[in-house]
Amino acid sequence: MISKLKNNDKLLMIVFAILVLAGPIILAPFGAGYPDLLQRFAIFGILAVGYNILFGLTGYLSFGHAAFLGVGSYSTVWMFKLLTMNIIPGIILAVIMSGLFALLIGFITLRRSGIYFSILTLAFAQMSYSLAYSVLTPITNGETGLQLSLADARVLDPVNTSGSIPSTNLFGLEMNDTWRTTILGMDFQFNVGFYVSAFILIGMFYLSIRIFRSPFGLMLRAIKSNQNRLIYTGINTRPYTLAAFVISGMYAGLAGGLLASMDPLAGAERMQWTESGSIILMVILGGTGTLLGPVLGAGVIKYFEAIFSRINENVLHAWFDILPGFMENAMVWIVLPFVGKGWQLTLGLVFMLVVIFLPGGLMEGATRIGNWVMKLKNRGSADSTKTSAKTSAKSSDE
Amino acid sequence: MSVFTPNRRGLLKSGALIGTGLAMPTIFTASSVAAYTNAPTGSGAILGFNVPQSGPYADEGADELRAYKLAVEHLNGGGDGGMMNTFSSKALTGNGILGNEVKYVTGDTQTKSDAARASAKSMIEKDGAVMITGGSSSGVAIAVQGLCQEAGVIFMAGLTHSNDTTGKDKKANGFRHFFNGYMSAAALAPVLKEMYGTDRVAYHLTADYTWGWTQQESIAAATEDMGWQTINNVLTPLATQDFSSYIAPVLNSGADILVLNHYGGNMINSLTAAVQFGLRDRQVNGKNFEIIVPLYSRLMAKGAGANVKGIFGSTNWHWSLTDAGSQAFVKSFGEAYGFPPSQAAHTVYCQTLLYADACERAGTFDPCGVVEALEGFDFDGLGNGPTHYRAGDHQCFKDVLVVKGKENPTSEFDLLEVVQVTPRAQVEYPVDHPMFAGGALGKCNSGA
Amino acid sequence: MDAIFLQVLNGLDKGSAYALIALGLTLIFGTLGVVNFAHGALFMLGAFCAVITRKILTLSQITLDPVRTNFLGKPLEIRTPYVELWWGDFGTWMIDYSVLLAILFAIPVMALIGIIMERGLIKHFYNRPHADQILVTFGLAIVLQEIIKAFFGANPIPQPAPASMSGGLDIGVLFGFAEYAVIYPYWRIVYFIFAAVVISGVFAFLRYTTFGMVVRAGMADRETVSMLGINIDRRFTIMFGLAAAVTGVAGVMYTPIVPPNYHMGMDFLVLCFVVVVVGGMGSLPGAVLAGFMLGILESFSAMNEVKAILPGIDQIIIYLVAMIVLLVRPRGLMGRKGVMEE
Amino acid sequence: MGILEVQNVNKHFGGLHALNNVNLDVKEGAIHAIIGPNGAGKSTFLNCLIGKLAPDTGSVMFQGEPVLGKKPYQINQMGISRVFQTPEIFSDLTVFENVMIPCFAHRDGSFMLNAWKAIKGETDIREQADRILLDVNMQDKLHMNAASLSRGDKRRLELAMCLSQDPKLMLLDEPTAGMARADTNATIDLLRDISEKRGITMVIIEHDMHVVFSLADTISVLAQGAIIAEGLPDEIKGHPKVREAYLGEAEV
Repeated sequence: MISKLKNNDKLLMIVFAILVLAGPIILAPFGAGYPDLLQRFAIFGILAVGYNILFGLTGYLSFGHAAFLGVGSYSTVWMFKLLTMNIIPGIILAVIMSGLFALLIGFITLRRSGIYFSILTLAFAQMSYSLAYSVLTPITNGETGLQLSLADARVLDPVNTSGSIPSTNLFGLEMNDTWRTTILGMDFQFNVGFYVSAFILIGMFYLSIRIFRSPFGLMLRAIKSNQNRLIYTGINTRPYTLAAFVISGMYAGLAGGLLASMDPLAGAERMQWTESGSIILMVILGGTGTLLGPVLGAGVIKYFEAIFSRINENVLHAWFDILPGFMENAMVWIVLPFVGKGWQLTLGLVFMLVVIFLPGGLMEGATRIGNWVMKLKNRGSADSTKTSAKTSAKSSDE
Repeated sequence: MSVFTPNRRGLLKSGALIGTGLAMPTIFTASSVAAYTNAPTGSGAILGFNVPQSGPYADEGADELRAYKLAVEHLNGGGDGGMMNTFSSKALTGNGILGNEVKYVTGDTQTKSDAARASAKSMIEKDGAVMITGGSSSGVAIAVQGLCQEAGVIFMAGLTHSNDTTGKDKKANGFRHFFNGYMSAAALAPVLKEMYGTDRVAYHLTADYTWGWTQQESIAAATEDMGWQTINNVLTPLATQDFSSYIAPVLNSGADILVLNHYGGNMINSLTAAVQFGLRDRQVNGKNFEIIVPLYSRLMAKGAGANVKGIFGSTNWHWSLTDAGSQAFVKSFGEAYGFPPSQAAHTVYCQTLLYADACERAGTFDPCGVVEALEGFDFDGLGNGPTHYRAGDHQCFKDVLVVKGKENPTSEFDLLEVVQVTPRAQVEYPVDHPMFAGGALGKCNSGA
Repeated sequence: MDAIFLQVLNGLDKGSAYALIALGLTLIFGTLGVVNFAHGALFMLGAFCAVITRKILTLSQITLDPVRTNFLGKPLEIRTPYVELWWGDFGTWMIDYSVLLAILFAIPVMALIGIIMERGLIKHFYNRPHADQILVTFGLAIVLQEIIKAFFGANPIPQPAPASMSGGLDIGVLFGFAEYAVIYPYWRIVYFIFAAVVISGVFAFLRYTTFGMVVRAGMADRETVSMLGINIDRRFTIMFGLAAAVTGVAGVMYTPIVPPNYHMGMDFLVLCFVVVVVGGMGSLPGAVLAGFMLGILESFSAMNEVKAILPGIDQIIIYLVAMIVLLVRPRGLMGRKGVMEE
Repeated sequence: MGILEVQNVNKHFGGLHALNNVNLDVKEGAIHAIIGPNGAGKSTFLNCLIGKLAPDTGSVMFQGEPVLGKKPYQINQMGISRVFQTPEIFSDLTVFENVMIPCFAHRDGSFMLNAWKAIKGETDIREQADRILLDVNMQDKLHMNAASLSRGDKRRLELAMCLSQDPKLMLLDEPTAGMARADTNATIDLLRDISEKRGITMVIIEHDMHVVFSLADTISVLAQGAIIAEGLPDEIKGHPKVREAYLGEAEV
């Protein structure tokens, strides 16, 4: 199955689209089926897919992508304040602004490679963060973050007399509209904002497949493999890396714009180096250079942040209800340090375990499970060797 | 619209099968045609406790969480009732809120606006929280307050000291019990005048973000009114660890007062550096050099250790107060956890009680009803003397404590001593005071 | 003039902290080529060695005060440290000097932690991509700091300098300034001297011992050295232990300047990477030079006169300098060619 | 007028005069070998030709166009490709992809933002790559990872990559270094074949005199940074200066 997906992009797209669109149903049993988290999954998925175009393909490790996320968010919120609550102009501006910003930063930082490039991007992002937090407060509203207010102009929108801030919308379709239903005791929420993000994610995923399979993508992979050879093969690598940098910066800007569209606030923390770090971790955790991995990694990290941090003693007691009293308490005592305020401990452990046992990230785990299932399946059939040989030959075509 | 309680074990099993063993839909909203967001349906009222559990303010968050748990226990009729017994309003009877058992969910703000909003959103969307409360910084409080306004739930702010929370960023659905920068300044000024005289030259170090600016503005205005001169105001980056390069220029600046408009780690580090540079042993203009920390908390005092001795500041509440309300709270908190509560714990406990009481008096959880019940509400017995929730900006007005670092602490919690309780009249200001101008409450939003 | 002189002192002081941390990191990152995101955590662990030492020294016998009561109306507990009970004034002296005693505690502990880290984890990552190294060491850093948080809480824990070193020295008089014009805290002077000693010690060790020579050769060309039949791996393990110990004592000595909390490692992490890279990958003198340079520039940028011209410059100075240095000198101040460039 | 004309090239490294007034005239279609003892400046010279190093003085003209001052990729786009001493290939990519890249570079120039096209649809490039791999007898290793090739195969792959660009001039740095005699002979045949069939001019740097004398049309001898002799193989064989330069070296 996995190897089939690897070779058949159409099938991969269809499976991916179905999984994403059915997100609210699939994730509900895991307690993650509510709009905010679903939106985050989709949006950070976009971010990670975009980052993977730079890091996964060219191997350039940028520590500054959070800056583009922030630029996108600020641009979008400003559009909401000045122009209209329709998300389209905001998102367009977010992509353009982050693209321009990426062009500027990329133009300077891509003069260096390796760790020097990483530190340069880090320096840019940290400067953006520090300034956004303090000196640039008139534009960014500093510590509090840029928020909407009743007094905003919104020149394209009708005059607002409701006394509350209008919600973000897509031609009247409000982002926070949610259709809820309860089936078999499970609460399912189908949210407009999520589906907007999801369709964009699917589109962006498709774009990333196109890039991966294009001559351009091949050149980017060649840069990662042996930049020297590429130069002596008559390729000017700088525009390639710059293009990849700008594209992935625009992805980040898009994600930032979407974040602001779902929740109209842009905070400076979005630009901090730790945010850039977590984007990197998403991609590595999922599997660098794989198509699905980054989306998976983004999901896992956001899931930990949203769900593990919110498990408290009461929830644990409810879980271990089934056990006799003293064992229940013992289990709660054992598990408690790893959830709630200890959620980061668990996340750290997951990072370590994944990288130690699954060097290729979660995608490698999936592949291994896939191969293992294949083996089990093939054990009975006579032509098993043939099939597996075929698949392995095929998968090297990747 | 039936409320369906799922078979938790069954869910757990299926969850484990899929590989994570996580299943947590414990709270269910039944009705989508309710009159307001997350209306409780008789199975319990969900409160969302959104506090910092990671990051520099995690200890403060932990203390807030303790107080919240205590408040929930008391509201549901457990424990000794704490301040419910001394509270002037008697609407609360210990059977939850409006007959609904009080339940709660917790989240981690990480002291980041983004994370705090995400956490609050999940409480509203997933857990069906009807009220959000907590936080340990103004940026977070303002961000979450904005969210609650849009989502149509009540926000009861935790520790937030910026003028903006009930100033230019005030919101109809948001309420603050904690005091603010202006009140700190108004309370401190008379004491400083008495202690240090009217002929002083002050040097300000200010954390370079909105809270720092508003506090500096307030303190400078109040001290200049009584004749002090503000010689300099230096903005320091939030990320500063070693403040030596900001402290050193103070030495020969001609100033004889240093005001540290810092909070948390910033304050601990700047005060440590200031004392290390011998500022307190200096004589300038023929007077002893003095340091002032306008906003104090016990955790900060603990972090700065012996350096806080004799240094003046203000605080919202302190456990050594002897009124009946404070004593009742300290007793029940102390017996439950073994140490006295911090001011953060106190303010969030009060906020929870005030919210519950407002619901009872309004007869509904509807935010608009609650807003109406809280606006202009006068009460007593929650530790700060007679208190007024002003309708115009949702700020509480009450006495403010001026404290000083204790010279001979008897335990690790006994770090501050109350110098003066500044009466409420002295710290009041008009709703349209220029430091609070620029925002509008808007209308209450009940979400439906 | 005295203001500038003071900022130079501040810069040297900050610089010695940066240089010490960067020295440790450059041994691991600049030479072994491991992107060690747990380096900040090592600094933090070092600082907590001081906390632990103090905790141990102040383990107390609890007696109840017959008269006074605590906040709940129960008899007040009075704590008397055992060391004071046993040894009297010597015990008090030990508590007073706990930061210095903590160095004795921190060196073996941190070296051991470093060696365990290298043997148990890092060793398997020498030939893995940098991305993997980042993920595993970042995970380790989180785990370490969460463990510290679980035991010591999130609040900073004050560690006073010994009483005899808590005052200030009128250092200005020595340089011809007026009396009381330039008073500098004793402890910061101690920190600077300490840093100078440790840095020279590490340099001397690498320069004049056979061990150091082999390691330096190994840094330059690992394959050749291992072909000579020298067990370079074992030496790298020891290097890791050395780096951890250096970073650890830097942390111990830093505690009176900035009270340690569990998060301090992350706060220093980015900074020390910047210092190492600005100094140039693989160059020990470069790291030290960059540490002092950034420390001094950071101090100057905090001056009111400078801030008046360029508001907010102190927020970004480190990164601005890093950028300029890297754009002008592709491999940092003293970097070697070919180290970590792909 | 040769295809490549080098005039008065000088290069200093600190005090070392690595190249001293080097002149070279390579005729179109010829195989021109540069020999010389270790440290004679052969690699430095080659690096100057491909833009890796900038000479202090002098000029290098390729088909009448100046080469110096151009970036390596521009020099390559002029029609000069280089085979390195240790094979430089894209080891993370498959053999087929390795060959496709120079094909693209040849067709699309130094940069093209063709992110929307699919490689699968590039039939002409794929056919060209197939053909070239057939030429170097590697068609059975199409989908292997380049890293897993044997050393000889890596060399052949690099050669194939250069050939796929249809270069006018190839610079080869010890193309047979470290090869067994049989492989060396195969390589000699291959190179001669390429030269004859495609008419590609070659500049070869080589230690192995067997290779040099089997292949070269013209030989230049470099010693201590200067050309000390130039001529047909037979002339070089007996040249006294060459003997002097190689004194003590077993090969001659």
